[in-house]
Amino acid sequence: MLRLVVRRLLQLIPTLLGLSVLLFLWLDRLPGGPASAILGEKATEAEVARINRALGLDQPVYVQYWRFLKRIAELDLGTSTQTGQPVWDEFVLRFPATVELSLLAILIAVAVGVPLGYFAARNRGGWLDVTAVSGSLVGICIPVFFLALILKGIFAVQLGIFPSYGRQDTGINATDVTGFAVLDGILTGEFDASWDAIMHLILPAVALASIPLAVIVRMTRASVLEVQDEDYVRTAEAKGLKRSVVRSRHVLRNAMLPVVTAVGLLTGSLLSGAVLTESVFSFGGIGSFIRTAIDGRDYPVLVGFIMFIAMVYVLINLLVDLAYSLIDPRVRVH
Amino acid sequence: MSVATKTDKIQRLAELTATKETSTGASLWREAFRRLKSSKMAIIGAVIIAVFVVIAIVGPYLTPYAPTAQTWRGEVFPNQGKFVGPRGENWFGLDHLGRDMFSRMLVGARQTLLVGVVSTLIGLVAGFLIGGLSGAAATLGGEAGKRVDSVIMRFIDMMLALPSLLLAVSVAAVMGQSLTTVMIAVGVVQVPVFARLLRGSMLAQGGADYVLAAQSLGVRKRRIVTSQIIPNSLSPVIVQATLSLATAIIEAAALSYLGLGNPDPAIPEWGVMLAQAQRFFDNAPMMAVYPAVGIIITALGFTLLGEAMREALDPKLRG
Amino acid sequence: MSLLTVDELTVTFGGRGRKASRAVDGVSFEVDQGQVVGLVGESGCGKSVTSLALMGLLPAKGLTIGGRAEFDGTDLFTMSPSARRDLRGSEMAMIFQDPLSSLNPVVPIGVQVTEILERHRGMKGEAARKEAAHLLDRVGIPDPTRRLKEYPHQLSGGMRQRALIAMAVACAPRLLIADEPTTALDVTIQAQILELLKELVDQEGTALLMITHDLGVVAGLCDQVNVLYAGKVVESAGRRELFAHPTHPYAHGLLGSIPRLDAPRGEPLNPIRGSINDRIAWADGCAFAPRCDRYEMGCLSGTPQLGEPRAAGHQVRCVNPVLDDAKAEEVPA
Amino acid sequence: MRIFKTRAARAITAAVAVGLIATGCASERDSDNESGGKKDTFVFAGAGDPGSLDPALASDGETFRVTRQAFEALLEHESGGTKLVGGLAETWSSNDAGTVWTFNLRKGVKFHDGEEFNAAAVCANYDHWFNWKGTYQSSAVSYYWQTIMGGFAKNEDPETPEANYKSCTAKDEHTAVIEVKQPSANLPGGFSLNALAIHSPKAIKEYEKQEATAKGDAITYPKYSQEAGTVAGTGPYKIVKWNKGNKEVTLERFDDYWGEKAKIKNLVFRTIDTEEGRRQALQAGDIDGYDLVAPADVKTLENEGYVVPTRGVFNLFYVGMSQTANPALKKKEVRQAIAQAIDKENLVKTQLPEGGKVADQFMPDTIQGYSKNVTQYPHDPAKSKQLLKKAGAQNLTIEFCYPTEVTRPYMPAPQDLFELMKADLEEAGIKVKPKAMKWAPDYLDATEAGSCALHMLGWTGDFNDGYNFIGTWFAGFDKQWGFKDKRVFDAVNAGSKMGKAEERTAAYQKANEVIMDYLPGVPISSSPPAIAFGKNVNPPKVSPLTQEVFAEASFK
Repeated sequence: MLRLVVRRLLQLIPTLLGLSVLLFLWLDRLPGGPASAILGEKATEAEVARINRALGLDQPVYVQYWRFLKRIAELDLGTSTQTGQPVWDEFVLRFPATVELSLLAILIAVAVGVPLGYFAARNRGGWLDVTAVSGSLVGICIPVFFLALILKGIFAVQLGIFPSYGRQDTGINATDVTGFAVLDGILTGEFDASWDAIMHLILPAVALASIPLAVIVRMTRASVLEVQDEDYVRTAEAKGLKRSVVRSRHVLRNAMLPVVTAVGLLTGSLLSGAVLTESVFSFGGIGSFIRTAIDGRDYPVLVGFIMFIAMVYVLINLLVDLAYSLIDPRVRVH
Repeated sequence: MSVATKTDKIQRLAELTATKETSTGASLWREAFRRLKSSKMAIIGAVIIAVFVVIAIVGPYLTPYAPTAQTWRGEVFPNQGKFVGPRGENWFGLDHLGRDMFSRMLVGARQTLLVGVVSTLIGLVAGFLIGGLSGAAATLGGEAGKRVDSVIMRFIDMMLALPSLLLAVSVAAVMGQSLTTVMIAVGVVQVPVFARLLRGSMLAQGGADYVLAAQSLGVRKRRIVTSQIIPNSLSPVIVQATLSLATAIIEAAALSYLGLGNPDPAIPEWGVMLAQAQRFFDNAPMMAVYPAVGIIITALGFTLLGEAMREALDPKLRG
Repeated sequence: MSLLTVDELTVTFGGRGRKASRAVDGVSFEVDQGQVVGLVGESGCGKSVTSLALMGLLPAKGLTIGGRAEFDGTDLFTMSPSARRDLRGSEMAMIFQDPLSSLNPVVPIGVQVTEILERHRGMKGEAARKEAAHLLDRVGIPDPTRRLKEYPHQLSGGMRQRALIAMAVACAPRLLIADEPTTALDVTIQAQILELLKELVDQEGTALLMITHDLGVVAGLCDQVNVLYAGKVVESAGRRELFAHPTHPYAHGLLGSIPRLDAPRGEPLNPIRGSINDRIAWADGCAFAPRCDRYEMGCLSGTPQLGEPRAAGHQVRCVNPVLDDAKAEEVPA
Repeated sequence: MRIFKTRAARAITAAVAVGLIATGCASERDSDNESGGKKDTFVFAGAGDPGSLDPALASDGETFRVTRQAFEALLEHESGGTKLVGGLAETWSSNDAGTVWTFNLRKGVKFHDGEEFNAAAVCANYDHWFNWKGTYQSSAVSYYWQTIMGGFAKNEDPETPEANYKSCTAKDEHTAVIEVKQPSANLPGGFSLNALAIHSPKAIKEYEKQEATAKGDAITYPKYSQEAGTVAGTGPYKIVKWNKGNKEVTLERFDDYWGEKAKIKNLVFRTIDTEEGRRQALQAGDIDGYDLVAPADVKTLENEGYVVPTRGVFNLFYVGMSQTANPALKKKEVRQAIAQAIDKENLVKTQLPEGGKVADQFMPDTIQGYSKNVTQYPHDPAKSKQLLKKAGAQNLTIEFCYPTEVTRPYMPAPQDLFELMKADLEEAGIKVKPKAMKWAPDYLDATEAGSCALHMLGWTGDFNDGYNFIGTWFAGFDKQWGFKDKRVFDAVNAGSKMGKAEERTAAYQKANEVIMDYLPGVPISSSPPAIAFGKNVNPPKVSPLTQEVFAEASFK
């Protein structure tokens, strides 16, 4: 177990190194190089030279790269050209929001997707199966931002059930402890705040969940179908076990293995989706921040974010592997 | 016993045995194709795609009006929320600049298909090369090969880690904003998917007996890879390509929404049209609905066919 | 009256789209208390399907079962599903062919044993665990308490089969169905497993229905033997009688095809021609005809009936049975 | 808790249980944002986050919208108008030269941090700015100080303009005298800028302890400007919280305010990036008002019963031409051809908010200095074709830059405007090469650098002085236009050095005629930007300068 963790963490290093090289080259490739990426085209020779000196661009490439690395290692991702604040701080400030959102999205996807896929498989060809499958297919095909807009139009504007934007109502002056709005509410006993935060999360989360949900439904269905006629399920039946036991212990538990891995891989797409959903609901997470960074060509932020995401992604998949090794004993040994 | 009886009893037996069908060993592909034809998903998908492709090809010649001409611009008042819906001369109504929506949809189909196909091709080719390389290295390259393979895979994982949109932005940043950028960006996103897929199935094939056999017979490694492993590893890649067409179209739409799409908004492309129409959703919802539906249905077509193919090729999902 | 009476059992698959195929075609036999009955035949002859049909483990889709199967006087096929569940594992249990795939890879052995105790013997927690350990011990698994915590992939093939047996006998069933229990194991283990089954049967007086293609197993174990071919019983007799006088050309061939130590050197083996695939429909005549050396025109006039050409209680389904043992040896190759 | 309760009531049944708990726990905290059921929090949505809480460091509307509620300058504009009136100074006067400005300060004014407002405080501020060092001298940080007062005590960058500010002296407790070296058209108007609003001297001392740093890539604003607490002005509201994560700044009524107290207790500014997002938030009742309303939505909202006042016209939208980017533009015929190819009427009719006007010079008609007799260039494609022929530029291909992902008060939906003009130009036989760019920094940089042959930009006046318009473009050589024409430059600068407003007005009129005769670019339109409020809101007087004072707002 521990060895696994260590091994994966070690694997993280080459990945990030490679990434850093790419990013370094990319920054270098930017039209006119970093200097004008910072100053814009109006930069005079003098200014460019000054910036170049400031950035140490007059030194040999490997020196530059080394500095670049050192900075990243010190979590110094530079300063946002838009907010004028250190990129790292900006992330730390906004990350909780996105985490909450993504978690809820995955939660929805799993909580709805697994049972749906399961029952679809059980009465294969039945109406539930057909609806679930075709539903999930359509789900993949709707552009996330469009879905988000539709949801918002209906549930926020027309019906007014959910708030149409943001993370918290202004009425709520919730105390900020961890930055996780829902959690804070619980910690401070301001349950109305938690509740309010949840209400704000639901629509974006649903929109964000659409694709993972679709994937999970189909995965679960497929793997349940596969597991159903495994010998050990027959054995369980032969023991005359109650249906519930057969399903939960013998079918589902095995069927979940591939799904767990899928969840890990979905996180990447989830963060992409967050950029769209968050900006539709102007939800104060990393996603909408990146959107503005994209609009404003805020390169330090973009570069920092890419490194950041890479880390998060690898870590999440590490967690998934651990989870996997918990539910599948075969992995544990070798 | 007499010869006569002997012969005719063999005769009799022959015809009796003949009556029962003998199991023919149809090739994976013929099998798959047979199953495809019988799958509703596949048929619906294929039909949708066919229609879409036809529109994309002949559409531009059927447009009743020039898609970029602001023929009726005097009749649309975005600043007062006054738009023109479907009517005799304009079946889908007018867009916010007084252009014929129907014509734009027709021409848009081609643009959309173009983006989808080209970007998928980019992803496919690049992914194929990378995946093929590391797959070959891993299966037949011995220790060194394995090392090469693992390096390449680290790189691929890394690419997987990046949200597609950011890749797009990065590309756009370096290359400037253009349709090509969109295609490349969307294509790049597909690369790791294809690479992993091909490598995966190549590894699977690499272990297969016939490869070992070929090796033991001393067939040259390159030949084994090119003439045996790759051909046999193709099917999942082809499936993925079909599915990717769908994602590519959707991704392109997303890029347009983020304003990274085709810089010349006059040229109709469903993603751009949808992104533009958002603003008028209250006053003229149809302006957004047409391209949205177009995108969704097309993507659905490719997804259906792709999934059907996958099921046809993967016995596990069948039954 | 006997514990299990199978009467004209037919099992037909297919239906939707595909043309129906009849896997079991009017099989009848009986199993008495404490008796060991063998179902013998090549793979594809319908023996496994028969056993699964009796256990009610065949996939419901496109399945039609005909005939009757009375367990202790009650018809299994008309019984309510829940009643059947109660029966399964407690009254009648089954042992499967491939121990690895038949055990749930992600659930510890212990749980897989205790769950049946909880279900049928209402045992809980510690008690159940104790009993489970006892069972494992009984089927000869060393250090059972440790094994309880282990997972299938950590056990050897023999161990796994023993574990499966332990689960089967957990509730002292009155009928035990063993479907090729030894085929997946290597010879030394096979012997041990058979030994184990034997002593279980002797001690508990459990009836055992032995499904196998291995005549050695039959010889070692069974009291009564039914030879199946293409879904029908072609010969049924006591063990000694069958081995002494195989009367149906098929059974005869089977026995003839076993290498014999006592046979003179250099004498060729005489295997049965072709495979179970080249056969004709029972309706047209004897399904074995195409492979049969003794086949003649008469074989093709409708389904041959079971008769007792040689001795009472020795049933044979053949128009031209092997009656003189001398001939058995010199079948033209 | 209002919003919460109503929602809980409507929310899906499954949620209700939790809802009840929530309301239970909410009750004791209800008091602080609701009094007897009457709303006391006003939520207003802007399009972007403010950059800093210190207006002196800012130059963008989103920031000023917030700081204007908390900080006051010596002079102000009359509410809803463009006329200068007393702010923190009750009256003011200058010598004839316009170099010595004397302000008689208001008495009994308190800063949010309890400090007394007086002449010393005023000078503390001006000297603080004048003595800025390091990064504070970057034009990105001190844009407005540099436009109004020039450079600093010690300029560190040769690019920084010469300081025009001389001194500030506290003649007595309530009289401050500010001296400048040269008379300037930016005075007295400049004194009204929120960027030059007066901060508490105590706060200023705090500010001075902190350094703005530029780490090569970007400017890091000093900490005090990024969180509530230190900054303190005299305005009717005081800033109490900036929740960046939630994109909201919270202000609270300042009870010791010298003037009429704010009607609503809490004022919250939130950011909703997209037009439709803001509109939907208003329709959903999540906010009480928002700015930068899409023209298309004005009618819709009005029909739905929302209050959508339009501001007075005080901006200008133009198509700029860079003669460096495309030499063909050096020929007047070509410039004129372009001018006459564009169908301004159509743009105004279909794209700009109602009340928009076609512009015929680089100044809206609401500004002193607007001239009635400038050369007109009516829409006439045929004429354009001739002109092009005459210039020998029949098959002219020209690059046209336009910004994406942005709307400006003078320029709603830039992309649509671009597409329409593109069609116009092509009708006149001019091939257009479109170039889309992100508004900031790409587009702004490109246009300022003059690398876009054609581009669209505009300007909203800071105060009512013609120079604030034409001066920003044509005071001298500017890369954006890339032309040198002494006649134009002289005409424009003529007014700027005159002390007396009416003299200037005449000079500006002349200047406008000269400019339009030379035709450096095409003024397109002036449009009244709309601002939307909830159905139950009595909105503040809307200001042509987009300087609304939310203290005036109240709920019906």
